[in-house]
Amino acid sequence: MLECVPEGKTEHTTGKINPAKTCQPIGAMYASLGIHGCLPHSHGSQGCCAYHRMHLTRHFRDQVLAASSSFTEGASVFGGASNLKTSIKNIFKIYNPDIIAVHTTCLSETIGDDIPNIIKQSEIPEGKIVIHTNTPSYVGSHITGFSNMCKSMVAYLAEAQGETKKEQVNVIPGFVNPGDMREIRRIVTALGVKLVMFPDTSGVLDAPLTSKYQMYPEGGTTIAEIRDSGNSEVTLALGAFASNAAADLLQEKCGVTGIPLKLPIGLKATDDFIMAVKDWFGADIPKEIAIERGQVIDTLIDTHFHYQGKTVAIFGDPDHVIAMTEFVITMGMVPKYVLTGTPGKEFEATVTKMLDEAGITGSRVKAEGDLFELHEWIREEKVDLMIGTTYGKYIARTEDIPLVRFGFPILDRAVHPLMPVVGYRGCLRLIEQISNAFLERRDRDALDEDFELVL
Amino acid sequence: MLECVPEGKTEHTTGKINPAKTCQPIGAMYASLGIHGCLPHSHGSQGCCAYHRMHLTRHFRDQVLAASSSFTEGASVFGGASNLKTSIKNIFKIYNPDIIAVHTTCLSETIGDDIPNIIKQSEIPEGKIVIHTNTPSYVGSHITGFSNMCKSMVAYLAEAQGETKKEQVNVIPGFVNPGDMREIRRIVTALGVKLVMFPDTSGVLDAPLTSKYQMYPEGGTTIAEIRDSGNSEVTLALGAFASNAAADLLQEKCGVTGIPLKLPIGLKATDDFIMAVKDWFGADIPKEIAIERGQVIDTLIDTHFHYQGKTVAIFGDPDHVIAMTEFVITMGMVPKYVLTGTPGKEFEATVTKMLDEAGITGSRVKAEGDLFELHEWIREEKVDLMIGTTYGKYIARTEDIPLVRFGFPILDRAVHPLMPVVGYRGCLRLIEQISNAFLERRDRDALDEDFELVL
Amino acid sequence: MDGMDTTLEELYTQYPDTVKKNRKKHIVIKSEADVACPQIEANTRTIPGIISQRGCAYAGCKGVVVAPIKDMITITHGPVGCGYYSWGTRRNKARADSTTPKDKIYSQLCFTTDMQEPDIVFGGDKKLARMIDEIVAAFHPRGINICSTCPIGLIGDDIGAVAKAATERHGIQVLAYACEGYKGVSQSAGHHIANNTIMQNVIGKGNERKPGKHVINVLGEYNIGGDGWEQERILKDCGYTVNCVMTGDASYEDIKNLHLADLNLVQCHRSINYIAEMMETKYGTPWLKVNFVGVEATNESLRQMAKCFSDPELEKQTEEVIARETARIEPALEQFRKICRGKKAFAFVGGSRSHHYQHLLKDLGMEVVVAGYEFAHRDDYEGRQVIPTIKSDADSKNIPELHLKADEKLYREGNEYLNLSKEQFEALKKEVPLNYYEGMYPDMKNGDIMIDDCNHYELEELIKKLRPDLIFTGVRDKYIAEKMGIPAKQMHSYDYAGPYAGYNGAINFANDVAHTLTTPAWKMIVPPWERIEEPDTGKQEGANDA
Amino acid sequence: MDGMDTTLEELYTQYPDTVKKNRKKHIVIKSEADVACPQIEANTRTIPGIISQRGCAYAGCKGVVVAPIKDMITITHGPVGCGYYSWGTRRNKARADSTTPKDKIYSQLCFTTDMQEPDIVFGGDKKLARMIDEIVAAFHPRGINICSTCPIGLIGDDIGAVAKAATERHGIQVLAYACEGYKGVSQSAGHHIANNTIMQNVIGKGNERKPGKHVINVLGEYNIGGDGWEQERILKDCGYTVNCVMTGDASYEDIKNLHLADLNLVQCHRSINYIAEMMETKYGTPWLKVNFVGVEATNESLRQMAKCFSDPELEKQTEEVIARETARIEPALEQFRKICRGKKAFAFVGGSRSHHYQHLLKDLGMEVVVAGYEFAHRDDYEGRQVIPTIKSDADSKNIPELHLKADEKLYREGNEYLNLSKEQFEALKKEVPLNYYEGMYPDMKNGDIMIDDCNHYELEELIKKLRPDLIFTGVRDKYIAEKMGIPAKQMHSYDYAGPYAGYNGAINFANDVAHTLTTPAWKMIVPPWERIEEPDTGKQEGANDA
Repeated sequence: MLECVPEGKTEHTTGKINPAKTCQPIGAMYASLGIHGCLPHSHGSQGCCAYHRMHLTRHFRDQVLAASSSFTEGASVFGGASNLKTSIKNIFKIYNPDIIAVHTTCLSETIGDDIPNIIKQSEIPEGKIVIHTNTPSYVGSHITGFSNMCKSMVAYLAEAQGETKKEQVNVIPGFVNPGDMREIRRIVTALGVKLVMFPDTSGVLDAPLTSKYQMYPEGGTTIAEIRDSGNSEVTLALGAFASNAAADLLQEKCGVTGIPLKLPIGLKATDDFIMAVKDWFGADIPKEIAIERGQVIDTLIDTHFHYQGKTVAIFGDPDHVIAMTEFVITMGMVPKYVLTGTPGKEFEATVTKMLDEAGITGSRVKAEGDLFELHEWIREEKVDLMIGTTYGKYIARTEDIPLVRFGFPILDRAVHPLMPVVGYRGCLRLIEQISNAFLERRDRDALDEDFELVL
Repeated sequence: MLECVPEGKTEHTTGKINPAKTCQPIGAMYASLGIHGCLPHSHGSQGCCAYHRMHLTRHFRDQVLAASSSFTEGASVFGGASNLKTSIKNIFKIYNPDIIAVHTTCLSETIGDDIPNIIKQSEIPEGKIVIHTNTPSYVGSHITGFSNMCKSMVAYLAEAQGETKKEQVNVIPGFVNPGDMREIRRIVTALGVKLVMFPDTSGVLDAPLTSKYQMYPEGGTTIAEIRDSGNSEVTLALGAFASNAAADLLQEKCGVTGIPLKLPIGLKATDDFIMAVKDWFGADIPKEIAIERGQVIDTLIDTHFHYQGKTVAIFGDPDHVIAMTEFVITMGMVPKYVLTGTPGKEFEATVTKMLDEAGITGSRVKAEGDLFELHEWIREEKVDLMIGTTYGKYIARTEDIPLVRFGFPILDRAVHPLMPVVGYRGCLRLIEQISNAFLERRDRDALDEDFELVL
Repeated sequence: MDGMDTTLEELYTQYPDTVKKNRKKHIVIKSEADVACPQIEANTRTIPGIISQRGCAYAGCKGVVVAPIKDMITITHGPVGCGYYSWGTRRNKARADSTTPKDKIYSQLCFTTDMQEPDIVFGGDKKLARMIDEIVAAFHPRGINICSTCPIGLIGDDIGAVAKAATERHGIQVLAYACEGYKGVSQSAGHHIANNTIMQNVIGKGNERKPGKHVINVLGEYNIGGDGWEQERILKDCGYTVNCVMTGDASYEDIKNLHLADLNLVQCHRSINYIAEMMETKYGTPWLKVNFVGVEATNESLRQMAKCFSDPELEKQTEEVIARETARIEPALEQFRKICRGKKAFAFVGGSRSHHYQHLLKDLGMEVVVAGYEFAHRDDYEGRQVIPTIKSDADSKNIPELHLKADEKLYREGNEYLNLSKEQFEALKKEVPLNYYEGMYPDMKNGDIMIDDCNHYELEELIKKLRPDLIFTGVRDKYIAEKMGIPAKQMHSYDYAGPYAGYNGAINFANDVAHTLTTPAWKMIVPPWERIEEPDTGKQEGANDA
Repeated sequence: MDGMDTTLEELYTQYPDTVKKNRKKHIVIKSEADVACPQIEANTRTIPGIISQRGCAYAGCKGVVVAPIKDMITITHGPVGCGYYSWGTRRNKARADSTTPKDKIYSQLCFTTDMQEPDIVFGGDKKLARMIDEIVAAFHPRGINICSTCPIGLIGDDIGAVAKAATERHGIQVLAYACEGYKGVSQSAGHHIANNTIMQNVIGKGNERKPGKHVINVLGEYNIGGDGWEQERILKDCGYTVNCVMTGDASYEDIKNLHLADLNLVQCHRSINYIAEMMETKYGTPWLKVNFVGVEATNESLRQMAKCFSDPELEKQTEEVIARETARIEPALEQFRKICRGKKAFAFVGGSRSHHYQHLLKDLGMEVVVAGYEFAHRDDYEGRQVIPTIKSDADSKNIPELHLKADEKLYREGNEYLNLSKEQFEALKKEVPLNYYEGMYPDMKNGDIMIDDCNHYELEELIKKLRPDLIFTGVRDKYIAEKMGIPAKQMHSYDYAGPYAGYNGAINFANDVAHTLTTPAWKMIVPPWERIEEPDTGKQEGANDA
């Protein structure tokens, strides 16, 4: 496999070979799906929308509906205003969403369509809403697009009704799976605090199959909830890359205190998340949560010899990779290569700081990297485990390294979007996956005389 | 591996080679651990207790405390009354449990010690309790021992206070993991029905690691709860082999209606379990549960092509195997070999009926079988997957068949006792494990040109 | 028939008038009363805001036609997304062979210039050129393709010039495909662009004819799930030398020699008919529309091919293969038929496959009641005879038509390719539809619906109204259908199985369809508590948040 | 010292008087003031009801000594449990070699007569005999062991007779071990029974001495985690021929030739000293207690061995090995020492290992402050000089002592085995403790505790009072210690790693111990909400059931 990949260090300064990111619009589309009754709309050529829907569908194995402005050459030359106006009109008439969330594409951004103005000129039925965000594909990554759409939700919808705040917490969960969002809701609810989480794709992209078809499934954050986010006391922004921008705007626009946190993946990050809720609201920690935490500690100690001291390559989206790096350090493993495709110096600073604090030297950390480069690093010095997206499977096979699938996208395994990796329960899942990856490998590679019953 | 295993059909009519069961006392010990504040006591030679503690510890990776009568040759000749009396006295003095649950061994059973009488003659501090059950190792299996101890809990403890029953349900969960018991509690609680579950090893064998050591952790069914089980309207006996006997006695002794059910593993069995609660108590099905069910349906449909039509060998404890066989049929797979080590014609009848109803022919079903025989079957005609305990790993490696670990014991992987396989959430875990077993294999075996990104 | 009319009328009522007017033209009910196929509108713009399945020119050019060429590196010039989405997702299998060693296969890699904002502002030509230099230094590919994405056309990057300079600099062919996503109205534009570039730059560059009596090409076969390999197996068994399966598992080397075959077979009419036609013009190579999906269809295609060569030995060997293979698979097929027979399906897939699969389904006793394409032209539905009557519009005009002439050196008459006399050739043309495709319509049954660019609303309504047993579609529609309770199979990816073509493919397909139809979960959708009485779910709302 | 006395007195207060009286005798505090080791009670009954770590005679016989013999099938005669629990759980690694092909290794199988109620009532002899017949027919093993479990003795099955008849019937040795679980007071009885049976029936049956100048046996090494292989590697490097490692990776064939070695090394004193002693009596073979756990200990053992043979070449080679290996591992060890140094441990493991590991821990700068055995005798603590003073009691009496005599043909004097003159031999005995073991006590430090048959209560109290940094123990205690916040390593199974013996073992061990000590989770036990203020958890009770 991958025999074509050249041996040794190559000159690779330009473009990406095997990218570890994709473009903004898909992130905006995913975020939009987390609003109840929303139809995402891609303002550009219909190929973008087709690709994004396909890709999201493959990861979630669930319906992903979105419309497109269906640019042709004419629109590309003369601007897409008419296409968008027609779209808005047709969408409300035919598909009747509560809200349309428009995002742009590299095409419409290059043209320079003035979306707010076009929306203003559009026919929008009474009670219906159109919001938009700018998602030029040539800036940032899909995570930036997610972030931008979250920010636009605040810009268009959040309202502060007076000075006094409600005893409720906003959570911006980041680009995580619907199963993760369900779990975040469970945790905050268990802490007895009222939650406004947006976006929330649970119930949308992990919807049950029942006898009834719903074009807009029951899940998603309602518009009323997003509006109400302006009245919350505090916003927890989970993952700097995906969530800080919206939290900052909410602070600026509505005076809601924003607290930046890591994605609550791993023991420390979950501790921080729960403590943020506790500290702000004086919430008591329910026994259930305390037990779950104690089970994680117990399991980490019971299983440490399955993985401690092993080296890992972690790659994927920045907020995921940062949290996973922290957890892997908590597990006593060595994050040898830490890479994201998304640009951002903060990524390198954050990860490097973690490594320094853990006294780990000799690791490579890179933002805006690609998997070709990761492969070169691994060839130079192998690791014991890879943690990342499905795209790592080619390297994993070529170099015979176990791969724990984590993050977005996972295209070659099922069920994962329903299985949370956040919170203490998520820790258990990750420990199980990582332990088993090593144990499977041990069983596979054992000589007959070393093949053992008890491990 | 296993080159010593003879080719072809061998004469094997006597004894067991690679047994698929163990002896009664360990089951009784496990059940006893599900009573809060209980110290199990093994009335026999100390080796039994040592083995049982070791074996349970390896599966659960958590402390398993139990005492022994520490027979010597003298006791074996003259009877163990004095050993047991001394034990009871010492245990209460030194270890201060609320209750001692005595089970016998092949040694004390062969001697014929009259346990109830010995207990009567023992010094039992005020407010403390000693119960017992007979667990001759030469009858049944560890499942029988579990069943016997559950029955003894009823015999010793359950009380009906008058004719009127409380609106509460007893659940005898069977020989399942603490994580399963937690999940059963969650489900019944979600249905709004008060639950008395005994035994309940959650909080005992999946106890958190906190700063404080507790010899008797917070989990387990309290004596008061078991007493109160006599006042419940109905008992759900999950798994005929492990739970029916206790439910029957509860019906006989206290007039509590007993409903025999399968272990709620798999879609149908979970449906049945939930419907039993709903039908009896008129409980409403909460949305949460309905969503979980719909997610299982959705996942079964989304993933069917990963496993449908594949042949499976299922082995392990009878209640587990029966439920798993049903689920595997629900998944469109073919249970080719279905085997338990525990004796019981009902096993064969139950499984055969399932297969007949599904129109599946050519399968082999056996109670009181062993893994040597299972291996012979597999050699005769291979299967695509094995589902069962860690002991299957030798066959799995020798015949190059993926093994999904399921049931008791799992000695070579961690975390599993915390991860429920019961209920709808358990279905998702099982579907994920089974899908992934096939997908891992597909990735492993694929030619380079067939190694794919999306599956 | 009337019923179907009413159904459609009901469907249209939801539409705004302009949409209704437009969409009505894209939907045709088959009527045996009609002499010819009624005109269907196709290859025209999708109405903005309509949830279509259509992709773009880039997807048709890079994703469909260009990417499968295994020994060329394809660089997507543009922002990261387009290259990323078209990486590893089309199941075009490729393997090493005598002309292409393992280290010259790039199928599992993705190359993109990953344009950033400054590139959009100041132009990306230099970045592209530099990336080519680095790639050549590192990989030493035999050739490079450059596929542009939307912004490239707007910002004026001259990828042709970059390609030309690189070709000179590195001594390997670097080809430029100006397949910006906004071109045309669907993937179709991209097919055409790819066909043009390959025709102009690659085909005819070689001069090594493969040995064999009857040398053929299979055009428009992308080897998804190994379909091409199964076809090669059968064709070789019959006695053919397969010169090139294009572009599935094809190498740049093979394509250079494409003109050295005796006959072009066309599988996917939409995506490759340009090359077939242009080769006929330039080289005189005759082409035959074949269909290897379905047992009877495969048999029929093989028999037509054998006739082309007027070679009794070939005909005999063909009949032997047909007899042997048919006998081999028939017992298994019959088992699957028990499950499949009488089932009704919708089919929305590919560039001929909604038509092709009707044959395979017929083999299984199933019927397609609604069928359509995302990106077809009228001729794919109605037959090529309508081509002269198709009016070009603003969208199609911007895809260049190559007006080729017969090659002075290489042109030969069709009969010469087939080793026939002129008379024999004329006779053959009466028996075998050489250089012709009749479209999907003739194979549909009375009352069936043919629908172009079916959108989400129409799909949802048609499912609700017609309740098919099975839907063949893409991954985007699959889960929608399933949420409606209808089994669905992805027919772009075969749900990751395959091959589905040829004899082995028929068995694989039948097995997979049978599994999908019989998945026990379909019968368990309604929860037991709803089987008894309709629950008042509203009552429960919010009761169980924890 | 006084502190420790007080600690123990506090510990005893919880005990009933009889228990206190008993247990005090099992616990000794090392005092450098004492000239000799104070007498410790050992190998006496565990008090009923006390949560001991002890196993039974069957475990000691079948589990420890017999099961590792790789080319014999061992049938557990009794109900299913005992065979089942001792299946695959001891990590006695075994591999094919020149004398034992793969198809003669039965280590991964479990054979049990699985006695049922009628067998208990009517006797199990026939079932056992039939199972032997079936096994011989199917497996053709070189020999069979029968190990009986508790009920067998009571119901009067004569396994000796069954074995004898089967031996005659099948022409292979079938050996009977009457190791009912209730015999003796711990595993120790089983070791003795196994030693007796093997000594009487197997050793001496062979007559093929392996080639080599210095041929040795390693007795009481069970190759857990591959320890035996590491020892063999080192011994071979030094110039020895390893005749048999017994019973780790040993074959029946090797054991038959056990008497043909020049020197017996004894690793696990408790489980195998009987054979060492009996071989000395019967054959005259000298034995040397060695310890290959720990770098210094290994070096010391190798040097003592070399002295035994008075062979300068051997001594030179030994020093070379020591120098080379020590230099190789020292840098890594030094890294681990930084983590380990100064840490205090408890050690409860095995039949010499609580002693052996003190050496390895010393290499790492660690100290064992509490140590003990489950099943030791006084001599394991105090040294073999106390053996004559040990009173036999009801429990020990029922284990037969074999009173062997010198074998008329095979007996040779010790000096002859070592190729020494009598004078040299006498001189050697002054330098090297041949045929002697000094026990654990001399290696302990002032104030350390030596504790026999430590039980749960004592462990819990000692942990609370002494807060060690690490506990070496079995799987049953491991999780108890960890729940108390103390890292624990299973030293029966090495937490499934290894080898831990020899030089490579020292590195493995140091690495694993360092990992266990530094697992980050230890520092995160207290949840953040408790770090700030002690929460009133009671308030929350029952609040979150869902």
